[in-house]
Amino acid sequence: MHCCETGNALTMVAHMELSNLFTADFIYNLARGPLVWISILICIIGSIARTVQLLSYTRIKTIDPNIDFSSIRKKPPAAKGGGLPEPGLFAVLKGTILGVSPVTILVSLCFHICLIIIPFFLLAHNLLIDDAIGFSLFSFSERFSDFLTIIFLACAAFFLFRRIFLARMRAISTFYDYVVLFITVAPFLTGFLAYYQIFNYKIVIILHMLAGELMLVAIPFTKIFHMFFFFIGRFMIVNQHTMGKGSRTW
Amino acid sequence: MVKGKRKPLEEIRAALAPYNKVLVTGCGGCVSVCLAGGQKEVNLLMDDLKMLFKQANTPKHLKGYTVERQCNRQFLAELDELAPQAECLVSMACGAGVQYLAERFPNMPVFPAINTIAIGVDREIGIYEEKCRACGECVLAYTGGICPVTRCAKCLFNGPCGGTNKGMCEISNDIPCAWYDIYNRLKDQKRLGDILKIQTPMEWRNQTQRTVIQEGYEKRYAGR
Amino acid sequence: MAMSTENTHEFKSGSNLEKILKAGHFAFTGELGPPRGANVEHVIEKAMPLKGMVDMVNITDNQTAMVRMSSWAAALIAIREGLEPNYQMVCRDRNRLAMQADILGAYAHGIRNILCLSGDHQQFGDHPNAKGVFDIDSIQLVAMIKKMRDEGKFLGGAEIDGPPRLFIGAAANPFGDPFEWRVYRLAKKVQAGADFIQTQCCFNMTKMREWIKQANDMGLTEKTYILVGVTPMKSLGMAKYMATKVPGMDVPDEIIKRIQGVDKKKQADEGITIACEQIAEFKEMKGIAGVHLMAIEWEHKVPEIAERAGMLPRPKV
Amino acid sequence: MTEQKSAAVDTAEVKRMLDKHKAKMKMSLSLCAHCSLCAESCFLFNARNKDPKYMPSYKFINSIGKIYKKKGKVDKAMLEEISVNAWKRCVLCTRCYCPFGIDIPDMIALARSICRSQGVFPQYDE
Repeated sequence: MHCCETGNALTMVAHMELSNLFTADFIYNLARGPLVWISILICIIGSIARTVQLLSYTRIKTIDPNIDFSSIRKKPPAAKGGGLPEPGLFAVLKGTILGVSPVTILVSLCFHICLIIIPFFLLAHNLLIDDAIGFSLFSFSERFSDFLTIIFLACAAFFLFRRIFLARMRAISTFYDYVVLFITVAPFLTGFLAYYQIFNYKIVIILHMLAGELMLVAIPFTKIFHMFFFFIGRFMIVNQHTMGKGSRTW
Repeated sequence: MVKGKRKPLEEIRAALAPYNKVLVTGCGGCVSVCLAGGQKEVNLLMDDLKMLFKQANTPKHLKGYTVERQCNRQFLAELDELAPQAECLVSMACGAGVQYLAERFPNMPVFPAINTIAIGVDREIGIYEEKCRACGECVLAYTGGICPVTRCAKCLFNGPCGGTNKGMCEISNDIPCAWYDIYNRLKDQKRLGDILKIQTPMEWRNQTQRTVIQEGYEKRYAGR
Repeated sequence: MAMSTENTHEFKSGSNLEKILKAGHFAFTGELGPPRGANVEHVIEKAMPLKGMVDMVNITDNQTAMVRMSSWAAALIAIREGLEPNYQMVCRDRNRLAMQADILGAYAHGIRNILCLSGDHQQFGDHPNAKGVFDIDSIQLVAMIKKMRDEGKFLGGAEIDGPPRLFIGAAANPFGDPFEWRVYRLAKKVQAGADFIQTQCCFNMTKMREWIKQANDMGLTEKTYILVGVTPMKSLGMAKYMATKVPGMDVPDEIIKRIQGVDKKKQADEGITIACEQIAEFKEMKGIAGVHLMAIEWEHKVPEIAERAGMLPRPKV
Repeated sequence: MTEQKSAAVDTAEVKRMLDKHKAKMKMSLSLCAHCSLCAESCFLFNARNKDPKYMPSYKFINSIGKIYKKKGKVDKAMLEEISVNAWKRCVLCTRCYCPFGIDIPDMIALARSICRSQGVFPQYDE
């Protein structure tokens, strides 16, 4: 079905006259039609390819066969046990990254949750998806989506300020980091402006679509790929801080 | 950290005599800090050996490579390519490093170039002093932070023997008596009560090989 | 060494020394170093002059970390020759398993006294690079034997089939430093279960008096029998050697001066005189239960010293 | 190899070492979000008054990251500079935390190996 739609759009492009090529209408149609499909395809295929590539760099991890686990189980390895009470939840949290940088982690959590759910459950998007494929996900109320977007933008602002004002962030920040942040935030910012019809709606909505498509294309090929790498790096590849039993190694 | 001292050159030379291609592996960890087995010492040892073999008219192909720590599998992996090219390996790591290296290349002869001396401290630049024998059952709490296992020649747990000699150990006038020091330190801290109690026989825990699994990692290795 | 059942209940061990001390007699013990070889004649030769002169003879255990005939073996010869041995055991050469095994064996063969020592460091001896065991220390050894005897249990906790009933001794050195700690170390040994104490060779009477006073004040002399070590100087050379070369030994200048003051031929005699004077004082001193005579390589002089010190005849109990 | 003592850097050798570990290194460098959440997990960072130069990410970006960026074409001075980040600011305790599981110590160890191969390493008796 994708191919079919894309095919039609391309035929449409082919039959257009050159003079029309750079008008707003043309770009609008292009961004609304073929570019959406192209960028989604690039995003999916690119992400799969990069995931496969990443996994191909790793291999199944084997535990050192020379460890005698039976002997370890039989006797206490070091001195006698202390019998301390189990540490409370607060004490456990204190040692984790959530305890060390709670604000950053919570903001980051909100940021990423909003980033994922807003586009999928936005009413306007779902109407378009329904138009295109005759099926759509459930939608949030417009007010709720609006609220989430504000939260998202606030989180993004927090990140931006952090990068600008924190010495430790400045020490490792490059222009690229700002670009990535911009690519991520742009669709939401333009979408927000478009919803409230601030500035020229037509231009803003075109920018919104282009920004969204740019982000989709960017996902597999920029640092934004960390959204996949996170799960591979923390759950599959074994390291000091693996969550669960990592089974692969570099 | 672990303290070591290089073996006599003659001993190393004799061990290498039958081999033509030798890889001298250094360790960037503890033995590097105590100037016994780091990259610099690898270079020195190779220079010395080269000269010896040249003099004896038996030149050999010597290569040196220093890894960050020979007690770590990840760092040892760096030798995977280089090691099989040699006929034998010389390890300038502590005993732990030598064994781990030998375990990684089980078909290769591995010779130690270091005598592992102690777990110790940097008393002065170039002066290292043993401080711990890793007995596995630390008693420092009641001995004023002075280890009777390491410092007392007779490993006494209940006070100085009859041989104390003006605060020195009976085995040498140059060695301070551990218990004399323990007594004085606890006296100053008004904690003599700690050594008035009879300390029951030590439960030695260094008589079998010991392995530690960090609590946080127990789950990861559970069921193996 | 056959005991009646009543006796074994009345006494901890029923050894001659224990009976003498319990009866309130002033004890007099001697010392015998086993030979560096299997020469039994040599042991007998050394044992002969001690017979009837002392209540008990210490059989040293690889003294000064030199290999000698094992202490228990020489002790058995001593029993055969009519002496009561005091089996010395050092912590240097055995771990807790070997110690308990030897204790059982020694008791089975009629040894009734044991002296628990840390032992001279192996570095002094003829095998300086031997691995010193020092699994447990002398105080822990005392406690271990007490547990074996009184609770009938090994150190590890298992029941003993026939516990060894030994009279447990420990050493004390009132002259080692820190001096103020020495009485506390004695207290620890008493607490651990030492029935009797034999001290290091005493030359410094001032320190000895002070130490005994402290022990009396702490009530230790009521809980244990203290036998003071006395060594007669054979010569000026020996006095000087003891003063400078032997760790933990305290030889005051006046002793050296006294020996220096007499003719060379009479130095040995002067040494014995000093020893006898000391013994005379100890006899009167509160808290001292006897004297341990360490006539180093001078066993044949023991009868003369015993006679001159007024120690004869030895009481029969 | 270590026997080399000349002042010039064998860039071909550096390139070879880089290529050997390229996959992991490239992934780690390109996916580091520069989030600085690793900072507090470094005891040296905490001990050095939270100086950003002791941050694990800073150390790995400014050691192996630099060499990688130059595709191995580094000179002695640059390796000396890198050795500060790789040795003096890191003890390779391997306790650092990365939310993405980037193996920072391994990256720094690789930088050290490259420095070592060119005769740049800490002299503990100086």
